[in-house]
Amino acid sequence: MEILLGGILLGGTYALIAMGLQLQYGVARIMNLANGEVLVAGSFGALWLFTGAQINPILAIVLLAPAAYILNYFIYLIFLRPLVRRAKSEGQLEVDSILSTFGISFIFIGLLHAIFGGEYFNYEYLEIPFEIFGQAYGVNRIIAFVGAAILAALLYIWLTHTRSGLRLRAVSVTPSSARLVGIDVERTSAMAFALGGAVTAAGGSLISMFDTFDASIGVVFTMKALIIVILGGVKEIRGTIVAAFILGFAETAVATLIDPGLTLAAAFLLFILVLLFRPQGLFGRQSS
Amino acid sequence: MTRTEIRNFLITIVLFALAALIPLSDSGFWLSMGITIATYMVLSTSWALFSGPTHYISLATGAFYGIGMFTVGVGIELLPYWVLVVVAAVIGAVVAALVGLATLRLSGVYFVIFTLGLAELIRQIVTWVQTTMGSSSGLYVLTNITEPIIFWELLILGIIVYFIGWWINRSRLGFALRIIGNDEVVAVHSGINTAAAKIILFVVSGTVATIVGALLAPRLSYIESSIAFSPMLSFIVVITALLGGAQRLWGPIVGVIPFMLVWDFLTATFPNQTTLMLGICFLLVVYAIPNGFAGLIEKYSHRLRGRT
Amino acid sequence: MAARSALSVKNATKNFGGLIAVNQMSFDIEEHEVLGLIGPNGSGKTTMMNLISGALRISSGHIQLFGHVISGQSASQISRLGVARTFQLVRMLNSMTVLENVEAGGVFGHRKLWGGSLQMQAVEMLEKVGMGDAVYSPISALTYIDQKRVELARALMSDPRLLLLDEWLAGLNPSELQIGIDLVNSLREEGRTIIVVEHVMDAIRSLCDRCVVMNSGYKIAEGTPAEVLADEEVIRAYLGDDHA
Amino acid sequence: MKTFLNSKKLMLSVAAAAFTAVGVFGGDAAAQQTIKMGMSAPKTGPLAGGATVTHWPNVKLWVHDVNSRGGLKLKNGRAKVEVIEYDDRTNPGEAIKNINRLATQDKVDFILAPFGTGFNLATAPIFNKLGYPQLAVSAITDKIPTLTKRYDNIFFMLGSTSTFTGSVVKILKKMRSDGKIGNRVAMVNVADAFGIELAAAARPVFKEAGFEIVYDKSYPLGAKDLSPIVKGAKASNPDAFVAWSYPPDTFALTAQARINKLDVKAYYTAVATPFPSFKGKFKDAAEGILGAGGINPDTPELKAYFKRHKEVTGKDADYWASAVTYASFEVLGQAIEGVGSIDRKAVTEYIKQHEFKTVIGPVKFVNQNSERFWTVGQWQGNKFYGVSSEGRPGARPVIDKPDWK
Repeated sequence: MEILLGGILLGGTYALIAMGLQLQYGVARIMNLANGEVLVAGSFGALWLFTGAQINPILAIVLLAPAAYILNYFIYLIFLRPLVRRAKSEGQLEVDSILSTFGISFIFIGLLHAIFGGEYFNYEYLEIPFEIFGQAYGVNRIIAFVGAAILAALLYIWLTHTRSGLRLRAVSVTPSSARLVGIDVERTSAMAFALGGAVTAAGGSLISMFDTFDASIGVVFTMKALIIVILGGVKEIRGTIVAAFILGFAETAVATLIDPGLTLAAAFLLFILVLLFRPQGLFGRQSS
Repeated sequence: MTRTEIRNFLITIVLFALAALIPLSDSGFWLSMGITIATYMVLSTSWALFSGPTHYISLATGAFYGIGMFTVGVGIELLPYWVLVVVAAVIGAVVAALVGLATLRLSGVYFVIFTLGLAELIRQIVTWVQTTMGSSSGLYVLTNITEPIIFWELLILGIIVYFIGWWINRSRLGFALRIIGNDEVVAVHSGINTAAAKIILFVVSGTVATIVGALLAPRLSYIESSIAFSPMLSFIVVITALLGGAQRLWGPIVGVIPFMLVWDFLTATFPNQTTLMLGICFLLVVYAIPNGFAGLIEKYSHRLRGRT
Repeated sequence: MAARSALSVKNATKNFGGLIAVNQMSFDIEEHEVLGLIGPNGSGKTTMMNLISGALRISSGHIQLFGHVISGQSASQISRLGVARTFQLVRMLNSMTVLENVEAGGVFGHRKLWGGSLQMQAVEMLEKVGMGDAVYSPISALTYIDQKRVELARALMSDPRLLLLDEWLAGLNPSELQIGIDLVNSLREEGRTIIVVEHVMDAIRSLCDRCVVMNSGYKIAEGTPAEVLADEEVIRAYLGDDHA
Repeated sequence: MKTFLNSKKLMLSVAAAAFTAVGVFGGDAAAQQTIKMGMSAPKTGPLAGGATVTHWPNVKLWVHDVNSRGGLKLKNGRAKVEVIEYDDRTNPGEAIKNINRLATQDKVDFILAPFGTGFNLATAPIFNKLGYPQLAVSAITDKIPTLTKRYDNIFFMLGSTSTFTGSVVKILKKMRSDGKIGNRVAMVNVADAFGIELAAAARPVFKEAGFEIVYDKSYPLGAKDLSPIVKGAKASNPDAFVAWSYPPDTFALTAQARINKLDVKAYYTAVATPFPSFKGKFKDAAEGILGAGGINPDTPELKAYFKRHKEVTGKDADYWASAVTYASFEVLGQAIEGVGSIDRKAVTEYIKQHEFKTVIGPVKFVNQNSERFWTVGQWQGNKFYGVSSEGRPGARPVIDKPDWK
């Protein structure tokens, strides 16, 4: 029970980290190495709003997500669209986007460092225990989980029940056929990328309630997000969410039952095994 | 050997000989700059041996480098340093072979992410073992190996890597890899054991990275897993190699030298905004020089030749 | 038995998940024979070729090459035993010269040439397919038929005991088609054992000793070109039920 | 060949540009004497968070303090101090290069020590070869005797791994003999060099002192969820909780300990516990938490130091390495004044021979090691007081940690 609940809460955190990248990578085909920095920027934004204007991190999303959307939209237009256009193959785009987003991540770190400085940041919000089945969990973690659930549900409903969501899924599955049925792949990709950024920043805001962060820590999130997205099979947000929870369970179980020192090792082992035996991800469909 | 090959061979010898003189000048700065450049030159070149022809982007360099460092760190009290370098190389080769065997099925981005995950897995396991087995103190590598020696070691390793690369390019193996890189389906139908070819190259590349880690361990004196297994190292190797051009043996080096010099210039000029400036330069390069410096140089040399 | 059996396919079956692309196929080719593998689009011809060359792994049944079981072996192993092929959609090694493209076929497969003899042989093959003056051209400079010729030269480099031509004549204009047919004919006259997958009926009539007709993964007819093309079931398969 | 020559030329121009670009900090009048100092520490990367609290602000403060009283007194008049700063990006190779650059390109007169054990050790051969004194502050190692034998110019100020762990055990022993706690200790550590080394050193000492280590686990650097480890520690029903932790996890562990009501009378987390942001986050809940370091913040010198630190840098100093870092600069400054010139060899000798008056009290090196340092501190009220020290007076008695609220 303890593992189950702990796993669920951690899985929620992981879902917050990874959902945005799924949209960017799964739909817009950009392996965004600056994803973690966007998340950290979201955390800084929440910190700034919380300490400066007493806006709580949940409400802060209302401001941060649209800002991140606009910012990421422009990042896509200015930096990534030229790469998409000049890429002759998917492999070429992959290499170019790795290089480019790596550079962008440095710019993010540099800017955050220039604005906020290099020290560790955290603040206290709702760090009060809440007992479930005799075990205490931080309310802020529970809120983050609920936030993840709401975000995931909204995304899912939007993807499955709206026209623009449908377009996104079409581009995700096969960009070439999506083009044939009159979908503007470029615009849809830009939207997916921007939306991914917004989701990531929202995640950063929620995570900042209980995490200690500094300007350089983004790469930790990027790695985690990449792993989860790949585990989940890249193309489907559902896969990403399930993968986030599987990882959460796996880590909590290993930490509780075996040794906390092996949690990350277990996560990577799981990841590597999945890659070896189901390279299309746990939930991806086998391509012929 | 053709005439161009002889010419290139001579140029290489002269360049290495000139580089070998750096420690004799009294400038410690250029020596440490030289070590940085030599380190990445060897790492990027050996990376490109595998990744250039196969187009597999490996982010496992840091894993091998870390294995090399830790081998030396753990064993320095027990065995002579030179033996440890050999032991490290053997461990690196074995790990590379195992990884190669396991990853044959993966292609494209899965391989990229796999290697990234692998580096982290190895690091986690190594640190966990270190914690649980409880070495009584940290990993100290206190030797009398000074910077000039490390630099020369790296240069020698560099020459070996170049020689291996040159030899592979001329051999059936190199030809096989070029075919694999172009079209793996054609490769298998031409009778190429693509798995074996890839594993051999991955082993070469991984072993070299392990040796580099082992050679550099005395320079750090104190081995920390977060530094030995830095994922940043893997990324920078990829980036310098791509920046130079991974298709040519000499490509990575023309990427490494300007990259490190510019980076260093930024470090010195904008000590508070190094990272920001680096990011900006990085983007400039990606957008302005899409085919790497090697592509750029070849384009201009073709033009020059075209004119005369 | 007059001639040795070069290839023997027994109950070969291939399914992709629930879809059975090749179903219980059995046929034989004798040495020096040219066999046509024909059938409507989607009937499983290319899948059959892929099973022989090892590009796909057989689900059940087995395939023998000169008495050796090759089903279950990898494409590279099969290639070393002397099976060479061309592809439905031409596959060039784009970053290499024409010469290197051809050489690729002669180094690792049935024949293992290197150095001067490799180059000599590759030039010879290029001349044979009529590409003797394009030895050092880049691939990008070639027309479609020239690429097909280069691909054929590559396949011939290994001196294959069995050559698989997958729609090698498809997409050629009438004059190119004639060149192509003549070329395959010259191979036939050399006494090569060849399986051709083709839609061009003229080519089948003039090239093939015998035909195997496939529909929906099954073999529906086998015989001389004239026989199978007169077969009712074959006509139905090609033209639909109304025409039977 | 041609490219090589070009790049060589480029190198030179790069160096020249770097030289002119950085040499413009302090002096207004060209005629005025200046002493050039160099500093390389992380501004970015994993260690930047720590260095930004204890390292960088103190350089700024010290330069400000020295220059506002007219500079350092040399034989031939006063000399203002200017500092050239480089970011090592938490990369030892970069740190070595920076030190080399400072010495051979910028030709600085003195180099302030880098941040972190690994970085001080990696650069020690360079400091030694170039003959610069190295006053290592944020470097804690058991190899001090070996290192000082190898390098006659390195000085240590924060103590060794074994005194570091030993004094924690001493505190717990005291609490046990006072009947405050029992024998059961839960110990966790971050699985990185520092944490591993401390845990390895602590294990035998705890056992020797008759403590029972009822929970002994590590967690990976960068683990996102530390609640299982706190729950595990709690389930082992300990009397004392000791974590050899790094900054982000010091916070995360404490947050989890509070949520899970890990109520022990002795609760210890290592690095970052004395950070002002620790108190900022946990407020009253920080009361009674033990941590690495500590000082006696109520001495007039330190009171003034804290005030100046806030005024000049805009930030609060921490209660451990900040003041020691500042003191290391004071030692260097006083040694330069004592010698009256920038003769590095003489300055190094001077540091070895003399006692210095600093904000943390008198500092004297015995075999290049300052044997007076604080080892354990505790949040009591709004300040983090040293409760255990080697040779420093003013240690406060340890209080029991109240239960989490």
